[in-house]
Amino acid sequence: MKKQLEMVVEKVNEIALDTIEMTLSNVHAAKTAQPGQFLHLQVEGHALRRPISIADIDRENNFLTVLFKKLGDGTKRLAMYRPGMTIDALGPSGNGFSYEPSMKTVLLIGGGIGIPPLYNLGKQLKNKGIKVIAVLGYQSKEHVFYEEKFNELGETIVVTNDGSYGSRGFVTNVLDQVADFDYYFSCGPVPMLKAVTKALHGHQGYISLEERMGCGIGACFACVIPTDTEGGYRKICKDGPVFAVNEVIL
Amino acid sequence: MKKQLEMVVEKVNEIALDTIEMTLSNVHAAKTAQPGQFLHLQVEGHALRRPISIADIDRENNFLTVLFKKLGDGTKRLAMYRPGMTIDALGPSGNGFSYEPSMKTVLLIGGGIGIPPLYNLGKQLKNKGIKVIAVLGYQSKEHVFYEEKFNELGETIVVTNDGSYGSRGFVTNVLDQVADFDYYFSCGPVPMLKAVTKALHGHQGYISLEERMGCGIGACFACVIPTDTEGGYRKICKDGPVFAVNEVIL
Amino acid sequence: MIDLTMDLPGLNLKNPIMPASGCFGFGREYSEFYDLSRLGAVIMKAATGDVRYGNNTPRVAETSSGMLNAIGLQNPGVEKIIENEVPFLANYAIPIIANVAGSTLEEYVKVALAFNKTESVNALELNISCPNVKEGGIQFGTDPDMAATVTEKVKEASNLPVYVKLSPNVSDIVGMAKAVEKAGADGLSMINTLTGMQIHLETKKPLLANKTGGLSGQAIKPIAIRMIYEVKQHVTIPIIGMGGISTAEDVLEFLLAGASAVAVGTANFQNPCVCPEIIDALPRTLEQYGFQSVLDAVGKGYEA
Amino acid sequence: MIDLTMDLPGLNLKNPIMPASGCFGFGREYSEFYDLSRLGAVIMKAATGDVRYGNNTPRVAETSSGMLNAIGLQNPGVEKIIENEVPFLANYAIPIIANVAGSTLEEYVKVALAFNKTESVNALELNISCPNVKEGGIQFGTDPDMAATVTEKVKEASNLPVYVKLSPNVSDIVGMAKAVEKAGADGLSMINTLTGMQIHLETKKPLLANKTGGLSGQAIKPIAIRMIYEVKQHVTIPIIGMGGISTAEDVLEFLLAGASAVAVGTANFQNPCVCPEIIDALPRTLEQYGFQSVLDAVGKGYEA
Ligand SMILES: Cc1cc2nc3c(=O)[nH]c(=O)nc-3n(C[C@H](O)[C@H](O)[C@H](O)COP(=O)(O)OP(=O)(O)OC[C@H]3O[C@@H](n4cnc5c(N)ncnc54)[C@H](O)[C@@H]3O)c2cc1C
Ligand SMILES: Cc1cc2nc3c(=O)[nH]c(=O)nc-3n(C[C@H](O)[C@H](O)[C@H](O)COP(=O)(O)OP(=O)(O)OC[C@H]3O[C@@H](n4cnc5c(N)ncnc54)[C@H](O)[C@@H]3O)c2cc1C
Ligand SMILES: Cc1cc2nc3c(=O)[nH]c(=O)nc-3n(C[C@H](O)[C@H](O)[C@H](O)COP(=O)(O)O)c2cc1C
Ligand SMILES: Cc1cc2nc3c(=O)[nH]c(=O)nc-3n(C[C@H](O)[C@H](O)[C@H](O)COP(=O)(O)O)c2cc1C
Ligand code: FES
Ligand code: FES
Repeated sequence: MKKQLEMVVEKVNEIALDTIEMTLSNVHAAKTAQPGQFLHLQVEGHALRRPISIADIDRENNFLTVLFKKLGDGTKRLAMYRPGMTIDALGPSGNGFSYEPSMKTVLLIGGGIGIPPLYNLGKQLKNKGIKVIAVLGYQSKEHVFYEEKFNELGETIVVTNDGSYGSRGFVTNVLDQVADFDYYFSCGPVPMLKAVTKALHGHQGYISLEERMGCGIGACFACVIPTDTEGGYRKICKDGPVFAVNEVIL
Repeated sequence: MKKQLEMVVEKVNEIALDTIEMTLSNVHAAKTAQPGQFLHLQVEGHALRRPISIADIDRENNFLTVLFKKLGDGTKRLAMYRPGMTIDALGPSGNGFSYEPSMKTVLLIGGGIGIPPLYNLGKQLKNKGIKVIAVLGYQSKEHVFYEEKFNELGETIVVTNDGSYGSRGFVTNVLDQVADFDYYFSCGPVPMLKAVTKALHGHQGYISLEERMGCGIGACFACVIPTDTEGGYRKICKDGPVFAVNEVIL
Repeated sequence: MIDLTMDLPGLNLKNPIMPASGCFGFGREYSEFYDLSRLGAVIMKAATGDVRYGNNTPRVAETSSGMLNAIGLQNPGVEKIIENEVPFLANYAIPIIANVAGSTLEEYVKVALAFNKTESVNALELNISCPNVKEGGIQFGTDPDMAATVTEKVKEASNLPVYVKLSPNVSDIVGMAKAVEKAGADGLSMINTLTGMQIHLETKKPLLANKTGGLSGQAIKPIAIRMIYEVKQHVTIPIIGMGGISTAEDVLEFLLAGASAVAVGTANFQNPCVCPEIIDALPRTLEQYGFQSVLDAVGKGYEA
Repeated sequence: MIDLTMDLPGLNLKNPIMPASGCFGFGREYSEFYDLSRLGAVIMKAATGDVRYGNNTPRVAETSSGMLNAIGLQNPGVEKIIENEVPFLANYAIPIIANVAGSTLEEYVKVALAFNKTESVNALELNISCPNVKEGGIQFGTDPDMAATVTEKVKEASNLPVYVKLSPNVSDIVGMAKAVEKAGADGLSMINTLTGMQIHLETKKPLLANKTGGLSGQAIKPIAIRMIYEVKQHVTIPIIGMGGISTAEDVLEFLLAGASAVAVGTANFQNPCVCPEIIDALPRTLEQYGFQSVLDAVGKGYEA
């Protein structure tokens, strides 16, 4: 039977502007988590849980790392949790990224707080001997995080919207600078995903989606995304958050 | 101008069953507090503040002590506050006990969590050279607190409802054992206050009242008590919580 | 031994706790958290005549002590529900209540008729109160005459007991309750959500794609208690109470107000095991306040 | 410079923030916390024809993100208010709004007439929605015809602009708003409290002596926003918005929904300085979301 998990906060760091890296420990979660899955975190005093992607998995120490942006009341509150405190979580939830050993070169395209789930994926791809290229987009210089970590995985291009670091513009501006790849994996705001899937039309890829959630387990139909124009749909919390590009309509 | 006070939690102890003694520090509050006044404490996550009487005042260290019973969600939560945390308080609020140097012997009659405000009063009376007698009623043995402290002030009779400690019964059962006194001060549940004022009819005295409060400062009319049958009233939060026995109708 | 059982039209409940319609899907997801046969009963997500996709997203928003939803009755249609979902729930030894929705009288009747086909459904909950669906601009749930008509027609069509689910968005809840009782309702279910809205400051637009949504959760509990308390004094049919329940104490408050059983909605999202946890806590809570059985407590808020 | 001013019938507001009726008494207590002349305006506690003691205690209860109150219109009567309270508030350079209540048409008119005597009151807020007062069992606030009648009579009697305060306990808030607009209301004030109840498990009785009470606070904000948004599209008179406001962001949400000014009620009890704190924060909040003035933001929730 599934259970709510009691996760212990191990570390909390502000690694970029309003961007928190939090390490949580829990045996079950660390043993079973897959890249692209998320945790559904209960923040005290809030009626709804917050879905946050798993950014890194340390199976030896039973640690999971999440990165989140201080946005509204819930994430601001979450940022105030201190080591030793516990967080009630559901998960690891949803379907993560699937990859095959046959893949040769994979392109990771992340925007802002959509970047974290790509990190653990990149690590696993590299471990399997798959070549990794990353294009990471941030608002501005002070929002940049994990650049070195991605550099360790492979060639990494950074863009900022205001040009204060790396190239200026959007991730799609630099896609033509990227070498050949056979698959892409992308996560970020919907407008970015729309632009990316359009720009990379014809390529096979996977995208990770966000939507406001109720239950986070597939029961309430809050987080659906259409698969066709005839009423077909998927639930992001259960069937996703990762989908093949041609599986859903953005 | 009045302000909300930021009070720092100094000590928290469970001194009897479900009974918490909490020491708070704040210069303004400690300098101005009078026995019988209360603090209106904001407990995180609650729409309304909790009125809690001031049980002891330490003007040297700028400490105030409050005693409260873990009853509902608010007081349970308050009991979890730890030293170093701050509490937002209004107060010291209301009118406390008034006494005159001309008083010779004073009887304190407290019931349960109504006992705390009488403690500091007793101390001040004793300092003024007024003789203090105390009758304290508790539910049962494990609810007894501050007995030694009252013993230091003067003769103290303890009763418990179930007879597990001291005499069995109610405070009114032992009033005939008490020596002569010229004033009495009483605080406790309304049924007790009714019984006390009836039993001591003819004596002069002051009682401290409780009522559910909204604003706690006299603006919302939540906490009124009639003074006559013609629509006259007092506000417990502002005109009280202490009243002369013949001032209000219980 | 505290007696948790409750006998209601069509429903022999071993305890008075059931998940509320729309907050539990068709039970599959929660069956991964606990054995559904622990529940008093289960209320399925709304069924309509045909498949519906529902509203655009975002469909939910968070509020203080509550949430707004505008799912828009997404469901596979009554036939698919009977074919694919009811058999799954029938594996558990608990009564099944089907939530019946529609945009027209005919659709309500069609759905009700369809459920006659299956042996596994024990009662209907007639959802006349979904705030996001109207006919001719008037909601079935706010006009006593329309509510009575749809109740009558569904009663005629169905061979099952019918619990009419009332909307709180009305001036006169007692009038609504009396109208549907007179029209033949076997029970009431109350309350559905209150219509609300949140405006998103970033976009300066209503946050929900549907603009308005239904407010549920602890925020609305005082309204639910008041309405049940008022209605209970004017009807003789039993009430399934809901609105902000998340603890056994909440359940007792609803029983005292006049509910004979309760449903738990939004709280499932915070804690997927909330229903069995309430069931475990309920005997001790009843005992603590001096009750030997659920039946003992029903409506006691009037008498003391 | 962000422009916080707002011109409404009878009210030249230097900022759109005022304390809500009944949550601020007649200002004396809060004047010990800050200079009341910082406020946009002040709305006094309800005035009735004669002195009223109000309901028995307990009169308030806490709920999730809110509270219930059943004060029962306790007040010294309109004459004493004019004699003792208005002069105190007149010391501050802010518009004064008098909240007018009654149990009968005649009483409303009497109170309204009385306020003609003083120069210091700038507008009336007609409280037809106090949930604890009815005539002949029907609340003025839930029947559009009665609401129109009392509005008309008070308009006839008074030489002041009249803002009618609507009750949210209705099926059709737009109908109510249109009825009072047609009857001559100069503005609307919305929303009053939702009728609720809490049952005290210890005593097994409703906690409030009056049994039911009015629900206020953050819990009701989504309902207030929805009603203002709906009404704004159907009336041309301005709306003073209220219900659960405690931050400058909340104020902006009400402006976007269609309110031209706002009142802050329950939040005063948590934080006696909440009004000046909101006034201080408002310019930055408006700027952050791209507005140069309060007027800029009013009703913008429709257009984006
Ligand atoms: C599958 C998934 C994975 C995510 N992973 C991450 C991550 O790794 N790091 C990160 O910073 N953010 C992530 N998000 C977004 C994150 O959930 C929101 O930023 C967060 O919920 C906002 O909460 P808040 O209290 O700050 O905002 P508020 O605006 O106060 O939240 C109010 C409500 O809206 C919901 N909400 C607001 N924005 C979003 C959003 N963008 N997506 C979903 N719900 C939202 C909240 O959960 C809450 O229910 C993810 C979202 C999804 C769906
Ligand atoms: C002037 C005054 C002085 C007090 N001094 C003390 C004291 O020194 N120690 C102590 O333990 N208690 C004292 N009380 C009672 C104390 O305020 C309540 O026990 C407390 O508010 C209960 O809060 P809760 O969260 O535990 O209960 P809940 O039942 O969860 O509270 C719900 C609401 O009811 C109110 N409430 C519940 N019981 C009471 C009550 N008896 N009186 C007033 N409001 C109530 C709460 O403040 C809150 O608004 C005093 C009350 C007053 C009016
Ligand atoms: C996401 C969601 C979906 C709902 N869907 C339905 C529905 O399909 N049919 C129905 O009758 N009520 C529906 N409701 C209302 C609930 O069944 C319940 O009446 C209401 O939420 C109050 O209970 P709660 O506060 O415990 O959630 C829904 C509520 C929520 C939150
Ligand atoms: C204790 C209390 C007393 C109130 N008294 C009145 C009143 O006398 N007249 C009136 O029109 N509204 C009265 N109200 C309603 C408020 O003015 C306001 O409309 C309502 O509380 C919603 O705002 P809030 O959520 O900010 O409190 C009262 C509210 C409270 C909480
Ligand atoms: S959040 Fe409930 S179905 Fe996805
Ligand atoms: S609590 Fe508001 S007047 Fe006393």
